[in-house]
Amino acid sequence: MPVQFILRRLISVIPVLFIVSIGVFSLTYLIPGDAAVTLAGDTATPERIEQIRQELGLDRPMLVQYFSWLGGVLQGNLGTSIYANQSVGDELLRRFPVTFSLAVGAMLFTLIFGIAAGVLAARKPNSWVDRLVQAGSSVGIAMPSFWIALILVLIFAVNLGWLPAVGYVAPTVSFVGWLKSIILPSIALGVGGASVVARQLRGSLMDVLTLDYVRTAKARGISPRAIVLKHALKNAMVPVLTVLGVQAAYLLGGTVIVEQIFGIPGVGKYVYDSLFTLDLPVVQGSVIFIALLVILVNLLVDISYGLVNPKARQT
Amino acid sequence: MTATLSPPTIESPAPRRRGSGRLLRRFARNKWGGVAAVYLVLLVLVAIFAPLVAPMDPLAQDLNAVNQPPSAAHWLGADDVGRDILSRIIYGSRVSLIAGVSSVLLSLLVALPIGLVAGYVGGLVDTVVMRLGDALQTLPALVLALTLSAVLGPGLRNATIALAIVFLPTFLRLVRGQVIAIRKETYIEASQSIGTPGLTIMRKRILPNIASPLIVQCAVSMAFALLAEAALSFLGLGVQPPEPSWGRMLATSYTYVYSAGWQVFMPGIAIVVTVLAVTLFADALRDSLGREIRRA
Amino acid sequence: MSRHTIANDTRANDTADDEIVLSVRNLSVEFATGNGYTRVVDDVSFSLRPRETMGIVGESGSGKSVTSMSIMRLIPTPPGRIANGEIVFAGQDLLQLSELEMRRIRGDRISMIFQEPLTALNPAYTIGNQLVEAIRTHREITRKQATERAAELLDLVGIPSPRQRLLDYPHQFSGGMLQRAMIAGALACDPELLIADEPTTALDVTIQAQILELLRRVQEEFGMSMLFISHDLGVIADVCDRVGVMYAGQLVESSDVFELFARPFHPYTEGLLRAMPQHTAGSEELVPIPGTTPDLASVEAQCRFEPRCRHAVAGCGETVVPLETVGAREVRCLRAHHLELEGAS
Amino acid sequence: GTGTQQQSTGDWRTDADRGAILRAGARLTPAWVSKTFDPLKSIGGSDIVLDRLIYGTLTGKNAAGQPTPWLVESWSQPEPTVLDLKVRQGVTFHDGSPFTAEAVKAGLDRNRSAGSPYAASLAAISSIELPDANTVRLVTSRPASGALLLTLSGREGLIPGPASLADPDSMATNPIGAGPFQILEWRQGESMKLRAYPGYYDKDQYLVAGIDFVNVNDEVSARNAVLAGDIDVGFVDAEGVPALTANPGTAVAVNQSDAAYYVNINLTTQNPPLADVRVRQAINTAVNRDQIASAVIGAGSAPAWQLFPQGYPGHDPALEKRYAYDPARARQMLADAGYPNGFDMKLYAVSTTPSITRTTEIVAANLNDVGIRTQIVAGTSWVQDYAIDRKGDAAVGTWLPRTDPTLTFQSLFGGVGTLNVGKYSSPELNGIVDQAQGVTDSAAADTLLKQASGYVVDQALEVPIAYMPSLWGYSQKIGLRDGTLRDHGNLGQGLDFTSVYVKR
Amino acid sequence: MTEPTSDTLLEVSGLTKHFPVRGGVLQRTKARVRAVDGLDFTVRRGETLGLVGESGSGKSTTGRLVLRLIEPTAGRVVFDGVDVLKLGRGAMRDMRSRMQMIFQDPYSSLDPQATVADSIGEPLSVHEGLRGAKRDGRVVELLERVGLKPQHLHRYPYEFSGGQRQRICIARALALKPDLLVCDEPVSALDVSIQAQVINLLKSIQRDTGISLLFISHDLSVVRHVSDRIAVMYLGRIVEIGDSEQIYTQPRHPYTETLLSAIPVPNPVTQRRRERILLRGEPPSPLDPPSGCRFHTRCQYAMDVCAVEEPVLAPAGRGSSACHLHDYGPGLGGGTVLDLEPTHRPVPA
Ligand SMILES: Nc1ncnc2c1ncn2[C@@H]1O[C@H](COP(=O)(O)OP(=O)(O)OP(=O)(O)O)[C@@H](O)[C@H]1O
Ligand SMILES: Nc1ncnc2c1ncn2[C@@H]1O[C@H](COP(=O)(O)OP(=O)(O)OP(=O)(O)O)[C@@H](O)[C@H]1O
Ligand SMILES: [Mg+2]
Ligand SMILES: [Mg+2]
Repeated sequence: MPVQFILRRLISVIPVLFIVSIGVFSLTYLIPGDAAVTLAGDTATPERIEQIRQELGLDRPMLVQYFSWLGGVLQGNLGTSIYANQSVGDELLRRFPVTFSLAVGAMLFTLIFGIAAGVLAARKPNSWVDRLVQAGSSVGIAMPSFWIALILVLIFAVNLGWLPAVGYVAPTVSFVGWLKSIILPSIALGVGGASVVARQLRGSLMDVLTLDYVRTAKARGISPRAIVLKHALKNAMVPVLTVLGVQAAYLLGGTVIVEQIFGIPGVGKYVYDSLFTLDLPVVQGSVIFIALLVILVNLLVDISYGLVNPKARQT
Repeated sequence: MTATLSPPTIESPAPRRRGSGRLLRRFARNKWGGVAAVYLVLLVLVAIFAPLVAPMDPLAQDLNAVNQPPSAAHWLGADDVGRDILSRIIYGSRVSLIAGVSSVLLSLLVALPIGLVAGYVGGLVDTVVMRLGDALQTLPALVLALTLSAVLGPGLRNATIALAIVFLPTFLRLVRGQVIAIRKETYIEASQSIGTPGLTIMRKRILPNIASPLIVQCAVSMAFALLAEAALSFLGLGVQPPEPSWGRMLATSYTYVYSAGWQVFMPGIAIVVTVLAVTLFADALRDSLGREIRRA
Repeated sequence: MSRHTIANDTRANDTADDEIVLSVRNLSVEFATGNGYTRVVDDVSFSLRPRETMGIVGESGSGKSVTSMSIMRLIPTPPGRIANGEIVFAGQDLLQLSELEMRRIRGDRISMIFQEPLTALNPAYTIGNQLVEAIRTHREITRKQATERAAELLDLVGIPSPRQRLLDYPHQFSGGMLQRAMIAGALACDPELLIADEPTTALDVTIQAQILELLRRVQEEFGMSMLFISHDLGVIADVCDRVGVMYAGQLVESSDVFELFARPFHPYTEGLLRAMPQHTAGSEELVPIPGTTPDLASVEAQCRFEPRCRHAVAGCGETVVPLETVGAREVRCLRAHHLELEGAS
Repeated sequence: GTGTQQQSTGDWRTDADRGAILRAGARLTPAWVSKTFDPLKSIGGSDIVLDRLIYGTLTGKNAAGQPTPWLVESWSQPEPTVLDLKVRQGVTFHDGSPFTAEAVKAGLDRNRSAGSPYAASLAAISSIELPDANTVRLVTSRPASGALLLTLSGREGLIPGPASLADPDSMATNPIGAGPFQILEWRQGESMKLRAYPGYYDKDQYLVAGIDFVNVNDEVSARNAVLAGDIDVGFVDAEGVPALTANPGTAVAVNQSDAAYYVNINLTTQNPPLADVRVRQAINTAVNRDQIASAVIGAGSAPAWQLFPQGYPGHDPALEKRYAYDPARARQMLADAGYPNGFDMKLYAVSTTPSITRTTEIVAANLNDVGIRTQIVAGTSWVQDYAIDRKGDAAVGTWLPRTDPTLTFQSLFGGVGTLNVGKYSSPELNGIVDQAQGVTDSAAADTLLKQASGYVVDQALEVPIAYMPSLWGYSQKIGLRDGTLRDHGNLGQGLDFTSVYVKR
Repeated sequence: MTEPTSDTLLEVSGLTKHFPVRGGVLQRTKARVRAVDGLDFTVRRGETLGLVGESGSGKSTTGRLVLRLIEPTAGRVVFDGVDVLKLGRGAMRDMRSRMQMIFQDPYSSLDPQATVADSIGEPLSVHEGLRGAKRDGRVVELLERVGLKPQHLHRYPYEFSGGQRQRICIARALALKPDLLVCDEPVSALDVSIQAQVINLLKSIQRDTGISLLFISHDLSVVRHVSDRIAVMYLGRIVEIGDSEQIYTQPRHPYTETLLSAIPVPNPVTQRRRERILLRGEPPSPLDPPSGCRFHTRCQYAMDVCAVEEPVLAPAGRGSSACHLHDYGPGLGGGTVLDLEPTHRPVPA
């Protein structure tokens, strides 16, 4: 039963999240130095720094800090940014749509190009299309996303001037502006995923196309097109879904670097900035947040297994 | 030769080739795998003999040649403090290889025994190990690597450790998954029915049979390590200046996309080609090993 | 000997045009292997009359499936290719048809069922969906009508409460029911010929008996011809009118089923019969065929059974052996005329 | 700073689109700007840029480094320890309440209160009196110098309105100042929209109806944004100059700034050689300033030989080229100091910004050349590692002089201060600085400041490297009021928005 | 059922294995697969006991339980007077050398990465500590015993055909000269011609060594050929056990009769004359076996009592049968089911 299945998955998330929270907290605790130093400015005396530490509660024992933080997290309070003096949770929610735009853009790119290329390649193995897809996807996987970003900026923003080089426009402000602002970063993020999906889909499609039920479909006179698009694709998507789950996590990681390059105020940039300013509540909050996102994506993947695989729906 | 028959007719001399000979021949059949292997061997040689291969000292600054485009003196141009880019790319291969190889080995060293035991013994051990792995995997690799590097401090060694930790869940899962799959094979049951002790089964029956996918995964992870090292260096958490690393070179060149655009390409191409080679190598390896498994 | 041949050729020609549903002539199929092509089906000829069940029996790898797949033109190309031969169905050579024309025949005039019912149906779609698709591929009727027909078909093959069962996924069916559903799909368009490739091998004997019964019944009802492939001589003896025995890619013998079992012409057929446990009483030794089947990549044109043949004499392994017509039977053995072989007890 | 790139523009009176919104790039991430605009929380580099537009400052500062009137109309010094500020008439806060001497006193008292980040820089003020309705009298503990007026052109001179002071938390979203602009919309890390305050006293001081700040992370992003037309003006780096000048729609303004690259030295005995003045002098001699300035920092840069640039109080021409680049001599000096084989040291880079990294790499190479084996540490929390934990021997960074030059000496070499890693303190230098703080006469003060500068150079307490140019990329849609694009001198203090308008 | 005597090698009683099926939100056991549900049988020295039954009837599970490769839910396994289930780790390991197993799939029962010498040598090195040439010497002897050649010693499994692999497995099982060999469908994956080779090999080994065989197969004709006695399983229970020839010619349980009738005889003349009994419906799930007699849902002779009362294995002829027909209804009284006239057959409930 799907509801039971989802419930079970949700419950299994709890220990994972707990471990993550401990891990994240102790990791950030281990980061040398703290925000008090940076906050105090360059004229600060050690006494002043100590005072700020006390104000921020950074001088308490780690366990005390952890449980007070966890208590907050459980009540939906991810703490307050040391610099910006704002709720980390609010800020994350405000930034989430930005990163979400990017992630969806990149996912769309991944899916559309990945699936199209995978299907084209698998339909005619060893044809020039297949070779092109194979070569293209190999290179696509090998290219670091930040390098793609640099080159895209060079071509489309600087030389051609078609798309902005930096910045993010909210869709509520200007839809076209929003679209323009996420195209390049989405592509930079999506190329790797599209390549992985294309390769995976090509492989699994070719595997599926050798399976018995495809032979059955052929023996029933069903057209090759329907065989690939109806019979094979749905089943070949099972391993692709796994890959997509991994890619989604990978993509969220990639936003750190791509948002940095494109100056996009999303969650990834929030993490990056906070790591360098040692804004620990932000680091902790946003890393937990990202972990939650990844878990959510995996949950979605698990549920979508049920869509393509009726067997999974039952158990 | 006429039909190959089973006893009593078989008389063909039994070739006592261990798997590797067959493997090599099959590997060589894959054209791109071969090219990749040759490239990687060359790369390793170049990295080892960098002082002999590099035309210049990678650290020698020539402030008169700052951001000089490719020329007879500097084949790939000079960087922002006038260092020879070619020489730096050559020396940079050391960093990439060290980061790639050692992070994977380190991770494997930890994951292999744990995964073997978790997969073979199952039960609580397995649950605990897998939950830890799950938790580690909920963090995107780059975020995890970034956070770990921030904790450990920048530098090649720490970046390598961070990457090794990032790889842990992947290897754990792979080893455990493979062990569980192989544990179901009849030949394991056969060994158990003989009374072979668990440790011996793990060592002599399971380990050799999970080696192939593991080797392939190592190659795949190595490709990822190359990319991740570049990303960390790009973000300033990798190798410390003035040591050359491809990621760092790219980060530096980012500043000069307008005035010295070629600088963006050189280290980028080095990364892409090397990652590509490792990936193709892994593919070819998977294919040749795969056949081995399938036929068996 | 040559007289026999001529006489029988004439007989064959008499019936050829209107009496024969399917005629496979000199079919050879090759697969690309590491070095060049390996011929896995070599010069196979047989024909099927209306309402007749022709069995093909042989050990694993003897080329039974490849032969049947060739008739449907489902050999994966590459690596496979039909190197030679004709497959005449209802007066036209299937090998000359375009892919589109061939597709119109598949599932409509020739249907096929397979060995492994669990994998032969798409796990991602309901039984009903797949039946409806099978019908609507060849018949221009509405989805509703097709669903109606699908339910009728399920009922026909003996699946209780067919209308609900249409909504089930393959994994909700047992092996026997799946094979019934497969048969329903194969009957969807009232085919002239049903090819059954080891349809009961994966099933328990009790289920096998049900399925064989079902096949016999629907063949009667639909008036089809059937090409029935099996490695089990017992099953062949049960359902076939005529039988062809394959060994290492070649048809070594074909004959009326009673004659074949009563008195095999080929030593291999004899060997198979003698190796069956039913052949002997419990205490007696079975009589195996020594050795194993040859590696097709390295067989040559001479008799392929010679290394394992207890009747082989000097010279057997050196001459190319043609398929020879002896009365209404055919055999591929140099010594066929000299051997008095043992049949089923 | 002075604009070096001139542009032939028309007359702003006819050309300027007074209803236009200017789009400017700025760093708006939490590291650079705090969420609240409470002056006491103004710590990020971009805060002052926004604060100044919202609050205005009591005084201004001109290109020559001299104080100019702003919200304070004029000043006088009836006694050496008394400074009378005349509050400008007709100025109102954004809520309409008048900008009064009382409000100024309240603001200043808050700014100099204990716990305020400006307590030190306003320490000279012993009390504030209100002799009449329009005058704020600052009574100082020492004779007041011009430096105090300059100080009031910085964060110390930000005066929130009484309504804001009554509820400091409200300054997070609704700061009430007397400055030319009000906040329309604020998205941290993303954008800040300012709109002209209709009640601002001088209609012609600012020529735009509003400023939309867009976040740009760094010089490269800013340059790209200018090139792509996303913003009209933004800070760029030397590498951006060729692209911006080559592009027909954009230009670059190069201003000199007071900021400089320098090597901060950990003056403890942790690494004994560094405690030896001869070694420090050798280090100074080993660094190739000219090359760094020209080849590495590029346009608008000049080698630095002392703390303050030319034109800044305390700059002494005589100190120029004191330690001219001479590796052979440096090696000799090291040998003389007893280190013929050099020694090891750890050099921190304060950020991963390309120019810092580059400078660090060259300095390290220079030092290696003379036998000082230098290991670079970058990309770490240098404040913690270097400044707090004192793990390193030196750090390459940028130095932004305080508005009051004496404070510069105090924070760098006055015994406290984070950047005074070794907590160095010299009675001689302290004496000179104390004296300078008490001198009213600016000429006398300058002499003392020069003396202090000289002491720092003599003792080689740091290694000044090069002055940073302040580079602005801007779109040709922008008109320049006097043909120059001015900024507020110190790097990161922002553009002087009075100098620009949007062309019709 | 035969009473245990001194020449009883293996005595199994009440052997039961229920596999838990987890489900629900908390992954609690929500059902149990009753794979094996209370088996009693014995194997004498030198005898072959055949175990037949349809797929899923619990044959393999029984084999594993006997060798203690899985722990039973209940029951006793006494091997040569020793209660196997009570043995500690070390004693169990020693015991393993006395009972060995060969498996159905010759392709997966050999480690693809191990040479023939390694595979066959494994029991020798584990139990006798043999290494190197000494071990190889013994392996060669074994190879020759199963009809392979010394030069096969260092080859890998993929170089062998299915029949040859099965020979290697037999060699491995014989290495320690066990008293009992459990053969789990050893020939099901092989072609007829090869099947006969392997069966003959097993029989000749039994003749030479006096080893006991527990021969598992779904093919009643193969089982009949090799076995002295046969046990017929249905849904985890033995429905009939007895002398091989008697089971074949005079079945005393309707299921045995059905099974026999379903096996096609390779002779068209006889095959087409035989009476066929077609089972009704589908095999029930071992998760929820039918009440009373487990076969009653498909039995053509089923009576009311069959759905209620579970028949026990009671002596019938030279064996035992668990069927109510022997005491209820027409009352066969231990006679063969074949004696039932179709017209006299009771109407199924
Ligand atoms: N796709 C393929 N590629 C290469 N070789 C193939 C392929 N399909 C079949 N063959 C080869 O053709 C030969 C005949 O195979 P076929 O499947 O017809 O045997 P079969 O008689 O049906 O055997 P079985 O009883 O195992 O089904 C075998 O040697 C097989 O290896
Ligand atoms: N490890 C297991 N976990 C859960 N269920 C199991 C397990 N092993 C076997 N079963 C179930 O126990 C029942 C009996 O299985 P077993 O393998 O003993 O049957 P079998 O008679 O050997 O069948 P086959 O002829 O298919 O080999 C089956 O329903 C099977 O699904
Ligand atoms: Mg087949
Ligand atoms: Mg079994």
